[in-house]
Amino acid sequence: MVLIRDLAIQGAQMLLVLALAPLFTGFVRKVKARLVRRQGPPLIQPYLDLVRLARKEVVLADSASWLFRVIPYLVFAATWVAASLIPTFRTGLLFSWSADLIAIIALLGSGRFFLALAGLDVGTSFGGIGSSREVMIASLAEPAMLMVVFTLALIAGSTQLSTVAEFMASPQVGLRVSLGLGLLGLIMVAIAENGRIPIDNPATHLELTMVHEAMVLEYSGRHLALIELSSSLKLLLYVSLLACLFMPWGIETANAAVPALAIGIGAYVAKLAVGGFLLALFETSIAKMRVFRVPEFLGAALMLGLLATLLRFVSGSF
Amino acid sequence: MSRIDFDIAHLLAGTLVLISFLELYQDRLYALLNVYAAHAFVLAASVAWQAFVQDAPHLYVTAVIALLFKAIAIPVTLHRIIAKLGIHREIEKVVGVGSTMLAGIGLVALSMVVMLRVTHGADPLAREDLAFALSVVLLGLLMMVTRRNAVSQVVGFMSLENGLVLAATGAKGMPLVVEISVAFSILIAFIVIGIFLFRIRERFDTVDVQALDRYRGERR
Amino acid sequence: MTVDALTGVLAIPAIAAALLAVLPGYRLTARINIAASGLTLICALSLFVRRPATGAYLLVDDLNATFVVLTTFVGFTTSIFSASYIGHELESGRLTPPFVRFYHAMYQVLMFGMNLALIANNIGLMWVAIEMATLTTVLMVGIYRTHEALEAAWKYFILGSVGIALALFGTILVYMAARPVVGEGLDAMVWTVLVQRASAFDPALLDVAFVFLLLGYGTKVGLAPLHAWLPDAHAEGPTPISAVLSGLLLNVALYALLRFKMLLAVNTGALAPGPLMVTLGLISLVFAVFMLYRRRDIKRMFAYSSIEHMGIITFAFGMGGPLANFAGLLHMTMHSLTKSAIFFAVGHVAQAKGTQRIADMGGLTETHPMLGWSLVLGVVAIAGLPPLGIFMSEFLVVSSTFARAPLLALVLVFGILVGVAALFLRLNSIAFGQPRGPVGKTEASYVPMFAHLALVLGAGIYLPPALVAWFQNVAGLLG
Amino acid sequence: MTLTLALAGAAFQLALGVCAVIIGRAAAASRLIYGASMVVSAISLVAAVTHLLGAAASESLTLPVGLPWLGAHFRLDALSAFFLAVVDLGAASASLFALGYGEHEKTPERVLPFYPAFVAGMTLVVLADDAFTFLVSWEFMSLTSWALVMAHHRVPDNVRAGYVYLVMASFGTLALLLAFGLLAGPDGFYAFGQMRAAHPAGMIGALAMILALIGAGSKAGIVPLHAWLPLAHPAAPSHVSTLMSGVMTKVAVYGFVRIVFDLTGGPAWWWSIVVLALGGITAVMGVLYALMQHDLKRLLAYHTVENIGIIFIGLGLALAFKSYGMLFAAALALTAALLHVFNHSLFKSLLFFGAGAVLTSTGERDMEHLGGLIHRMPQTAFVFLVGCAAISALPPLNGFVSEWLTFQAILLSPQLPSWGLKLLVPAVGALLALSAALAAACFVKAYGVTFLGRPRTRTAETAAETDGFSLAAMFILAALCLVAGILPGIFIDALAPISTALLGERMPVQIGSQWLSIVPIAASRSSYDGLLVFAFIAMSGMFAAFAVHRLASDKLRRAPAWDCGYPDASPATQYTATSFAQPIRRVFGTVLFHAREQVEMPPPGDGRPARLTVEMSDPIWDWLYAPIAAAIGIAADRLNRLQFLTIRQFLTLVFCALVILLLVLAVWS
Repeated sequence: MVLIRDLAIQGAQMLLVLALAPLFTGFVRKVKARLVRRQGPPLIQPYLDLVRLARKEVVLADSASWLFRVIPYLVFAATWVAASLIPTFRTGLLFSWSADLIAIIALLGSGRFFLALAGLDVGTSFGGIGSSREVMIASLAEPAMLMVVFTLALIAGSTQLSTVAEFMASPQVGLRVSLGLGLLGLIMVAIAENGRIPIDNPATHLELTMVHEAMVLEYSGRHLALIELSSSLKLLLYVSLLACLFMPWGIETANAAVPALAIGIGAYVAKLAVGGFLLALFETSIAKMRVFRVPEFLGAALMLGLLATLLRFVSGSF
Repeated sequence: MSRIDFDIAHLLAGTLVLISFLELYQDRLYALLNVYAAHAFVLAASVAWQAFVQDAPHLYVTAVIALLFKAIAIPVTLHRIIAKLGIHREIEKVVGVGSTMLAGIGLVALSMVVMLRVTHGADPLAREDLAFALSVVLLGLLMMVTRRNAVSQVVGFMSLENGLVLAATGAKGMPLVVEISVAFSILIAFIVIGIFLFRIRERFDTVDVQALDRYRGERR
Repeated sequence: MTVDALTGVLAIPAIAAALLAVLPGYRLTARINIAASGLTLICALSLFVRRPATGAYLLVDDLNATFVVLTTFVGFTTSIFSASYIGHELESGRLTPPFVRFYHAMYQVLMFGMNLALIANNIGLMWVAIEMATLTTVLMVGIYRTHEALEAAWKYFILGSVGIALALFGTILVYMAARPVVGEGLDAMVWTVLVQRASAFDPALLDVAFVFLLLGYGTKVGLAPLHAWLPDAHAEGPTPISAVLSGLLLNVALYALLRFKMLLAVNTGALAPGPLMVTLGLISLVFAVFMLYRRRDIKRMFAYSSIEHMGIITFAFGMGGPLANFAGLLHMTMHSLTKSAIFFAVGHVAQAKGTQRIADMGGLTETHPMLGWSLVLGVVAIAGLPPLGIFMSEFLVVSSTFARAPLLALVLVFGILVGVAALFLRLNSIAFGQPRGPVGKTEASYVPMFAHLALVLGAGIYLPPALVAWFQNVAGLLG
Repeated sequence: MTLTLALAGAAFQLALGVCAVIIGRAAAASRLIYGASMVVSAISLVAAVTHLLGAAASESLTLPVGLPWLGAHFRLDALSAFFLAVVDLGAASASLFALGYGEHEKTPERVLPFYPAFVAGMTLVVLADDAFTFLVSWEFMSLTSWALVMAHHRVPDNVRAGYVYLVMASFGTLALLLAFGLLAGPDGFYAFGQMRAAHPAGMIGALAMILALIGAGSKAGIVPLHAWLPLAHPAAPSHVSTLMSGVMTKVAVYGFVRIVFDLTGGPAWWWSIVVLALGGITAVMGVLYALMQHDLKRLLAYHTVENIGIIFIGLGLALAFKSYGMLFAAALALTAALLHVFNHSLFKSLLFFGAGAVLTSTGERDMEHLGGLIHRMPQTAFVFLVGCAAISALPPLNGFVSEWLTFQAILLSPQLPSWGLKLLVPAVGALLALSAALAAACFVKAYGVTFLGRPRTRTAETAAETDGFSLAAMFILAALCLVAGILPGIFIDALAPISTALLGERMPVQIGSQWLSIVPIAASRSSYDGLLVFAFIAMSGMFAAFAVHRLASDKLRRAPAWDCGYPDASPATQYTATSFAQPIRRVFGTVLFHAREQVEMPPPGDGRPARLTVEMSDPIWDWLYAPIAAAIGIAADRLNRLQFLTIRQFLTLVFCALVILLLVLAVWS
């Protein structure tokens, strides 16, 4: 009985993130447009895009291999699994103990790994640019992320996301320096990982500046749809991660009744709205930086994470 | 042994050291050879004296060898060779006579210090004799390393060997002394008239060691 | 019966020498040479089963029995090798029949000298024997009559004679020291007596004596800075002689040194000979390994490696103690076998390639696989890599030293490492890489070489207990 | 029983080597030798695994060979059994691979005799139980592998590689020799049992630890002693490179663990500082070096350096915990390190096999001349991809598990009291994370440039799939990578006896835990379930595929690549390995390798192509090895003058020696 309920909730979580992801992307676009006094596309525009892409036929480059066709599914699967492990409205998900924070990072990493391979598969110069830049960014972003995770793990005494979230929700976590540093670092990483301004501009196809888009340049049709979906899943994932770690209010614990869950979902959606708005605001108020400034940006994130961890190591009071 | 015997032996040994110094002092080959002859002669005398005081007749053989072979035969042959090979008469030195002398004195002092540490259990004659013999050996070696041309080096070696014989005969009742002196005479014969000088003469025009060194290994 | 073994060891070479001096014909003389060496070896082996009583002149104990057997064995194998080697020299016209006759005679004289030196129970006799051996080798080094050969022989001769003189002076001093205790006459030069009574000798005299003996016999051992004759003599003489020099003569000289060390070890008042030997050993080692780098002549290179190993052995005996002494003896044996095997290989290589210049050889493992790989194996052995015998001795030396005197051990290890680097630097260019030089087949006698290498390999894996017991016993004697 | 079997196996391998000397040139020789060697290794592997899983008591045996009055001691305890299994697994798979690969060998008589001997050497090292036997086997292992590196001796680079290798190997052996000399003491207690009993701690132990680190580290490839490794490993035939990279470095790790955890007494806290710092540096330097390479095999060799660094980080943590008596954490760290030993031996062998297959079918090691092989050699491409994912620590494969455990160990370390460690461990953690991320980047490059894209040369275009034996070996290893990734609990439990023996503490039993997940400390704290993640990914992937093919159109059209509408130029316009690494080179290489890029731009109207040349320098070589070589050269030149003195000058030397000694006598009293 309990198992079935847990399974149901886990499934609900998976479907929820899957359903919300395009909406959130659309929401961010809308807000951005509004902020620059444009009408902007409708909120459901991403869904429409996905459907349209799915209907189109796939145009596959001659030099593409079987790997190129498998990768979209792999990437999507990895990202989705990762996203569905993040407590959004309720902790203690059934499968949460099958992978902790480190594993989630690794899952995202494998998604990126295969995407970068896809960039190289067709054998075009743009794909190469995208992949090489992507891995360069990742090689700094991942350690930074891990350092932040270390900080949180040391504070909460666990790398288990549910435990951490519950700990964060609990009163015994006060305002801590290391937490602040961690938050900052995590935000920077999130921006980099999702290819948002100032690291990368998801809206542009200006060759010299693009990273993520260059990698997936050769994709089309349903493959492209899957990739689009997984990138918006990723964005959602990061925002909900930030939410459940640093805005844990209203998140429900494992033994919560069904009505309580409604509250949880409500709180979650509200958090997403706030996060999306802040993101849009940030993006509109800043200019994109040159690619070779990115290492400095991420280096800063890494240093923040390391500093936070060090502080934790030196004494528990930080 | 009685006092007088001791003094004479002592005197002869001392003379040997003195003559070694004289050798160091020479700068002409012929003169050097003459001095060496004297060296050998004194050695013969000293050996004979030892034979007398130790009444060890076999030592007389050594004495005779020293007299005939070293004091007469060798110098004569060397004269011949010099004349034949037309070696010029100067002795090329590495360091000047003065400093050589100083070094020699230092060596004598050293040998004294080393030898006089010997406890008085060993009889004084042996000790003094050894001290002198050691200095003669060292002086001979010094001569070998400070002289450039072969004849003088040979002479240095021979006086070194004289020192050995002096020591051997001084060692009372030492067996095989005669054999050893004979062996050494053969050795010297090897050096002087032996195959090498011979070959060398037919290959190079001088026994100057540096001429040999022109054909040192690895210089190909 | 007892006398026969010793007299055999001495008489057979003497008679053979006389015989070979008169007999003509290369084949016959070569065969006689081998036969004589073989007989000598058999006599020597009989020393294991029955030990003759020690007389006033001759003596056999664990120490020199081992050495005698080693000497006669290497002498035997070398005679086999030299048969084919000299044959080739005759064909190539580098040697003429009279010289070959002279060579064979001298070879036996050399054997006689070394055996005498080893079993002499009398320091004077030992001195005479060693000098005889030295002089014979001088003659053989000069046998090619080339400028280089003559110059090498001359250098060897002069330095050797000085060494002889110094050693004699030391011997006289020992007599002087012994006389007051033992009394005049022969007894004062007899080993067995000396060792028993040495405690009462005058220490000061013994000190001086040891200094002279160390330099005198050290010259023969080839310790730096007294080594100068060694490389050229090895490089310019016939290869069998190089093998015998490295494999045996150095050992014999060192053996003499050890005897006197035992004397000093008994006497408490005398200075400890250890430090002197350790110092000389380390100097030789470090000096030799650096000299290895710039060598262009393959035989000269291995001559320097002999200096290196003599340094290690002297170091081991200088350190003293059961482990180090055992290691020293083992290293001595292994080095003789290995180094002579290497010289066998090198001799054939030089004949096959028609040169001794390292620069003119290359890819030997391809052009002459047997020779090439045996040379590689030999160098591996001489570099002290397992599973060959020298590794065991080096293992014992280093590990036992490091616990007692870490700094010395560090110097030792440094030397060994630099040596290995140098040896393999050259080996790579000789045995590997693009083949250079002539590729023709050579008729070579592999038997001696393989025999030696097999022995070294076997010893590295398994030492027969009897031998171990002997070495341990001797190591105890050496103190 | 197991011990006897293993020893018999080693003896048999040696015998095989001897046979190979005789029949080396025969046609069927390589099939025969490799087949027999494989069978023997497989049998011994089974024995070792059963011994390990059965947690059987340690067996020991003394043969009357080796050092007299001591004999050759052999012992098989949990640690040896584990490493024996690693060795045998590597050897068996390598032999299987070589059954096919060996056919391409030009000079089999230079490979066949040494290959089984090499295997035997490694086996004996892990079984040896006294210093002498250990060192003999150790150096024998180096020697045989040296001979194998010299197999293709006509290539000058190989000869140089072999030279550097042999010198470094002797250096390492001498360091170990000193370490053992220290542990054995002046009376020469060379048996490990005696050393264990003596349990030297304090200064002796510390010195021994340092020497062991130098000795084993130089064999394992710890920076800065790694210089020989990237030269020698690629130079050997590929199946030997596999053994050297995948197995021999592990034997070196065994040596370190044996000496430091077993023979010496309780560690001092600062030992771990040394090990941790070196490990971290090694991990990052190794992967950075690898990123700069475009020779496939050399790249893999540098990754061995990186993984050795990761292993040593684990060992360092274990030391730190042990020194403060936190035995449970120590067990965790040690298990992590050992598990990584096993995993690395799996995927590194797999990758080297792949490189070997590419080498045989294209004759190329240089990635810049490859590309598009996924079309030509699909199966090799697939298994190589698995290997890349595994070594890049991507879940659900095995590489991730051991790194995850290491992270868990790092997260336990704030409880360490010492300040030095408090500051160092996070930094090391950051280095570990960095190296993991960079490794992923590096293997995107390796795989993308070699197997993806369009072929850059004719040879790459006309490559053919490799033979069945090689494929079999690779598929087996790939399967093992997956199994070890999704069922890590079994392997962790198998390692428990080791930590029990060395630390007296073990990780909790994993087999029983829910859904086969692994729980290092407590479920609330951290847990990972490879099986579930795998199933989860598979399910959602299949779901996606199902949905797409149900709902979306499955029309597909082949067309020229779009590439932003640029006309498709020659394959030369693809990204190469060098250009792919350029961003990372700019970030890390400029300082570390003095990487300089020079663009040579012809003036307008000049038809010549513009060139971009990159030059880099290896700091460690320039600052450590070159000076030493120069110093030795100078010394040699100086001393060499002594060869050319005149006789008189030599006499002067003798004379001076005499006078000096006499002076010594004079001043003695």
